[in-house]
Amino acid sequence: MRRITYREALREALREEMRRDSTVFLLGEDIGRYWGGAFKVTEGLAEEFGDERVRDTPISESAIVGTAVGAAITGMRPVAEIMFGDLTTLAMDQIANQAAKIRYMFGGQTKVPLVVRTPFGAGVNIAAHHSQSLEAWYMHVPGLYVAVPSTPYDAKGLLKSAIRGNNPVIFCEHKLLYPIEGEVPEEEYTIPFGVADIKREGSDVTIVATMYMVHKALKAAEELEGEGISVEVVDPRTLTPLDKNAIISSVKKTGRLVVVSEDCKTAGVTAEIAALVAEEAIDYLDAPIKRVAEPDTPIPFSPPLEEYVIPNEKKIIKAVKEVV
Amino acid sequence: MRRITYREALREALREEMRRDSTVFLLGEDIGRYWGGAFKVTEGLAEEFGDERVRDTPISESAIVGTAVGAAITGMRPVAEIMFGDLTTLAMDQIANQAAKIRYMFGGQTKVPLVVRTPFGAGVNIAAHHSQSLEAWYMHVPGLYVAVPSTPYDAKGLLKSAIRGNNPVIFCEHKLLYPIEGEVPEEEYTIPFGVADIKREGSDVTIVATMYMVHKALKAAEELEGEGISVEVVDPRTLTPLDKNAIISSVKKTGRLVVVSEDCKTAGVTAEIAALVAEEAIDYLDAPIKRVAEPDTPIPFSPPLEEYVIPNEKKIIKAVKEVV
Amino acid sequence: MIGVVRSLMELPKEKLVEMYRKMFEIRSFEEKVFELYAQNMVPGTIHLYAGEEAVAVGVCSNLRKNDYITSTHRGHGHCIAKGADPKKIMAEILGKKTGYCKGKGGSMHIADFSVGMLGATAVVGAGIPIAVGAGLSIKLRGTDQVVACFFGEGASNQGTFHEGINLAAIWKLPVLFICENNLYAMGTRQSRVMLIKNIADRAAAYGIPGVVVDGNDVLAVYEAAGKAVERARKGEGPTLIECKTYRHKGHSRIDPAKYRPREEVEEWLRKDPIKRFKEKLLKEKLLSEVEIQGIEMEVTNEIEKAVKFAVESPYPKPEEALEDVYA
Amino acid sequence: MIGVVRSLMELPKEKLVEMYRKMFEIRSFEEKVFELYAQNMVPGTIHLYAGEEAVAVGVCSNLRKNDYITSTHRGHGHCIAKGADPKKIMAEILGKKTGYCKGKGGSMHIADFSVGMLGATAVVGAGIPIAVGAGLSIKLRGTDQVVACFFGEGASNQGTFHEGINLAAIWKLPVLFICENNLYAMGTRQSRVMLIKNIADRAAAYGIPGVVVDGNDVLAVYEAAGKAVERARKGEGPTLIECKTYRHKGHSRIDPAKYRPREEVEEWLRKDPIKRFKEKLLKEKLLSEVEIQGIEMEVTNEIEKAVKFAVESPYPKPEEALEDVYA
Ligand SMILES: Cc1ncc(C[n+]2csc(CCOP(=O)(O)OP(=O)(O)O)c2C)c(N)n1
Ligand SMILES: Cc1ncc(C[n+]2csc(CCOP(=O)(O)OP(=O)(O)O)c2C)c(N)n1
Ligand SMILES: [Mg+2]
Ligand SMILES: [Mg+2]
Repeated sequence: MRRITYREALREALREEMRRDSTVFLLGEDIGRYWGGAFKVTEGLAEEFGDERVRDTPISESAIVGTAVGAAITGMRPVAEIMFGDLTTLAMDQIANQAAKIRYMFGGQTKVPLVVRTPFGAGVNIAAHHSQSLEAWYMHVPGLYVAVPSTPYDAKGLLKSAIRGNNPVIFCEHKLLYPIEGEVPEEEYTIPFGVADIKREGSDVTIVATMYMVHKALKAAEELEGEGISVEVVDPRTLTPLDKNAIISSVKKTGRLVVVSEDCKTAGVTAEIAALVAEEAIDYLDAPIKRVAEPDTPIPFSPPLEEYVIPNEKKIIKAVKEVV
Repeated sequence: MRRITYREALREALREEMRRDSTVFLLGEDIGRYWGGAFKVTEGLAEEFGDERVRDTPISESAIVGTAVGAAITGMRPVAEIMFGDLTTLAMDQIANQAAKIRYMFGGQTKVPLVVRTPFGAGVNIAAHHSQSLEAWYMHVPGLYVAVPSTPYDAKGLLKSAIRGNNPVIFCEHKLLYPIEGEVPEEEYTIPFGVADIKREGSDVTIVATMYMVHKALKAAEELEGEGISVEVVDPRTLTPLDKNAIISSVKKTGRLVVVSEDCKTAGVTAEIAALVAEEAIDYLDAPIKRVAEPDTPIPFSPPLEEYVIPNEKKIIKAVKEVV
Repeated sequence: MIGVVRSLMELPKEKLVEMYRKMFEIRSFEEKVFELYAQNMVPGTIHLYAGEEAVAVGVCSNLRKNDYITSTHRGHGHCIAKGADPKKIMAEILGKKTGYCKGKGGSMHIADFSVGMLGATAVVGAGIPIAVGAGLSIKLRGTDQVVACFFGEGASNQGTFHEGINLAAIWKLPVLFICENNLYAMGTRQSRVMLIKNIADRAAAYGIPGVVVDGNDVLAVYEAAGKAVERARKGEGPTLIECKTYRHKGHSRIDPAKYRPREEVEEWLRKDPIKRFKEKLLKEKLLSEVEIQGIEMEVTNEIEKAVKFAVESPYPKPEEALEDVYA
Repeated sequence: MIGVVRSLMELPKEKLVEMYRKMFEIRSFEEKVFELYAQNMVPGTIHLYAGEEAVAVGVCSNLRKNDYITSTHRGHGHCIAKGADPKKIMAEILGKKTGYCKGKGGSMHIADFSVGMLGATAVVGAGIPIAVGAGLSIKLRGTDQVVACFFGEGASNQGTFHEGINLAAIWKLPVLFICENNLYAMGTRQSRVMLIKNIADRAAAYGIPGVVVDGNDVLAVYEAAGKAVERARKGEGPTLIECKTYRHKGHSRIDPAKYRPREEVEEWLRKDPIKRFKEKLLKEKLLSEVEIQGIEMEVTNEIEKAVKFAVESPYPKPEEALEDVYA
């Protein structure tokens, strides 16, 4: 099958949905013809769809999301880009209090079909204000959906579903994934929200991992296979809705759970998944649940420091060995 | 011992610290002589300390916290009030990216001794924008401390420690706690961060609860005692730092854990505490962990709806009975 | 203040009747809410619009049904002026299932999408970018609708005011930014939180027109808004209109408003927009005392019916709390 | 633009030397950073200050050691101008333990509290309220310090600009808001994101003075900032100073800056602030060619030393990542 990058997959999803539906439009800082997006995801789209539908904005994150909300409740399907996930903090009221709650507060009178695309993640030495992974915050906001694609295939299929859906979506991308290649069919497809993907089957231990960590988990699994440990890697693909069944079924099979996520450990993604299993499937566990996540520090700049805090294969392998 | 309200206890802490240390000052919307704070916590303080040290601000949450940050790193000890916890979203960058990270990013060159006081919680029918409990977000931010006092005694002692400490603190209050009375000594005392309080001893099941839920847990415990179930209620008092030992010791004793918090269930406070135990003390558990929290909805306005979503004694009792 | 107010004569009588009716309707509605509140029938809090009726009515009298408005915590007047049904507003305020939001929103979160009322946000200033988004949507869809965005002078110190208006300006969006300057934000007098006297002067920072208008004169508001609507429909962009007005009551239900000097309150009560409009209508013989009494009686009846409807309506079932989170 | 620039003669020679030295130091520093970057020795990204030296130096030449500044992602020049040690700046940029932030901050987060440099934030506009807080601290502590807050024209569209300046205005805080208008925010030309030409005009929205100055003329900046500092020290409140300038390079390390017309770049290169200052100094015979060469050689040596220091310094130990989270 054809191989394209995660970045290209995202761009294809945007392009196809913009061609299909004239209410879809993009807005964000430097996403247009002069720059093409800080990570070049939207490159070429202004040229095809014009500056009206690929709108460069001032540096006004709160107004970007607020504007998307207003457009969404009056018939449009905006896709906003926030240049770095860390900057979603500036739009937190519009995301968590407006976009997420408007439908509910107004008794279902309207829907809010908007997507906020934003890159999270560390690994390129750009320090504490450009490297965070904040998806757990958004899991904690009812009314939002949260997508966390790990492959080009998932990225394209999920972004198309996000745009077509009628709920606000925080669409989490990862800086290190943009150049990664993977198989993506030429034909049209979408991926429903709330359906996990078993990225690797195994029988001794379940690893639930998201985004870039899926790739590290797969590498760890390969190494562990050499040592006779069979690892199943479950990628939820969306954190809200979360495919609880897929996680629990896997745990029932393996009896062991390691949760891997790049965000800070405390009250992060790994906490929710561990809690879920401790609540709903504890009797199937043959060992403590292990969490592999960022220790609770901001992301440091210097390469040896940054490397130290990001979860990696070694830490995953260590955690697996502690439970098998 | 003397009994005063939670509100009075907070006010006493502010007054005593302002008398003790001239670098302590307050800022926020309508906290001064014209209103005394939306919940009247700061009433009378402008009269004693003057408008310079009890500063009314414009409706500019982001600037309120940002200003506190700037003052904190240049020798002052600001205590900012954000009128409702839901509005901390507007200051999220200043809280999570600036206050929390400045010390770290700058290699320890400075400290950031500031307190953001804010009321969370539902129960007074003021709907989705004035009723949330967002403390889990702040647990997820390294560099911040998070206080969650449930009694007048704890409120006073923790607020004094927060003001004297050298780290940024999100000081969570609860609207329904303000009028609650409790014993508070006349003499000076402080309560260290990171030390849980066993609000009730018991042997059959551990309930970890915070803020207003501590009171509901205690009532539930009383009822359960009548049915022969002995409940231990652990109040962490601060979520960061979290007294893990106290929680784990209690679980080791009882073998059963119910976690109760008013915030939304998914990726909330209960998730972290459940995950902690599933990771570090699972072998002591004789039953699944139960979480009692807000279902994942915004807070509705109408009394029967609001009542339905807020955790209560009944739900706590039900959860306890499911595990014993 | 802008120049000469359009002569009453230029307006068709039905328009004048409609404007008077709406203003009186808002006032009567708010008085009932106050009464119900005193009887402990209103959960939560309320922010009454009494005293500011000329603003909502003056603005909305220029709007078509498919035009949009966004609103605030002080939103009952906006709803009524835009044509929402008082029955369903009242029911919402009492938390009833028959309310606009099925009881989920309450006083601070009323919306009626069927008349273009895009809803009230209780986060001060948060409605501004949302209105801008509705304006962008209009532009992208190529209709000639407009949006009126209401907010207080207190809100004009929020970052969203700055970011939102700037966006509307550069994109020439059909938005009217209506600043209801009632001199106070809770207990905070304007002069303590900004050095400038007129919020309209902030328009210059975005390169758009800023207008100050007597917010207790419904015709002055009507005219200023009319010009802005015209400008907006022609694709010439947004206008910031500051309406100087005053709330008759405290900020919210519990507020005795002691921070306001008595003379100031009395002066503004003398400038009551409804009284002023009525006097003008009578003086210019456009409506007779009898006609006015007729309108008032009709409205009073209607509001009574709204109250009855709301009071008699059922509460939502508790488990409905779980509905409407996702579409 | 503000009026006549103070005659060179009025300034003591040491001051002129110091100003020239600092400007040249910044330029040389940035050239080295660029070189090191090309050699793959700089992790992450960099935003060079080359071309804008007159702003930082013109402003900071008015400041005392205990005055404060806040800075941005484009902060190397601010650090040097405020008196930070190039060695420790360079070491930080290379991620070394000997850097100002022990390698935790990097190019976008340098601070030197010992000279009142309160640090750079990489969130555009976020430094503005922080500077305001430092100003409030000064007022409460009763000293006569001042704060200079640097930010770009792009940042002036952030809510923090609006909220922060308004606060400083109403509280009459000793803050200089220095807008470095280099015409672009990444690839976005100013005219595409605001309708007004001068950011300084936004000062009127807060009732404070706004001044436009030639940001490539160090003496013009020096004079405008000097007046604002005087005003601030006297307790008369903040000033917004817009310095029109230009960055010589792209926005960040990877940016070829193709969005800028060639003629525009060339025109601004002709207005190079260092070249202009040097020509003036020579023309007015305040410094000789020889003296200038002397300064330049000294600086070049110093920067070489800084590079050597930085390159030879060790990286922090990995586990140091866990330190400094809490005090
Ligand atoms: C962002 C935000 N800050 C504070 C509050 C609390 N609050 C509710 S109304 C209000 C005053 C608003 O004043 P203004 O904008 O002038 O409107 P008015 O009430 O006078 O109509 C405040 C501070 C809020 N709801 N939202
Ligand atoms: C709040 C925020 N939005 C976006 C970015 C990404 N970004 C970094 S620098 C920059 C441009 C800033 O422009 P300006 O303020 O004019 O400063 P300049 O780079 O021109 O010195 C942008 C958009 C950011 N760091 N912070
Ligand atoms: Mg007001
Ligand atoms: Mg710029």
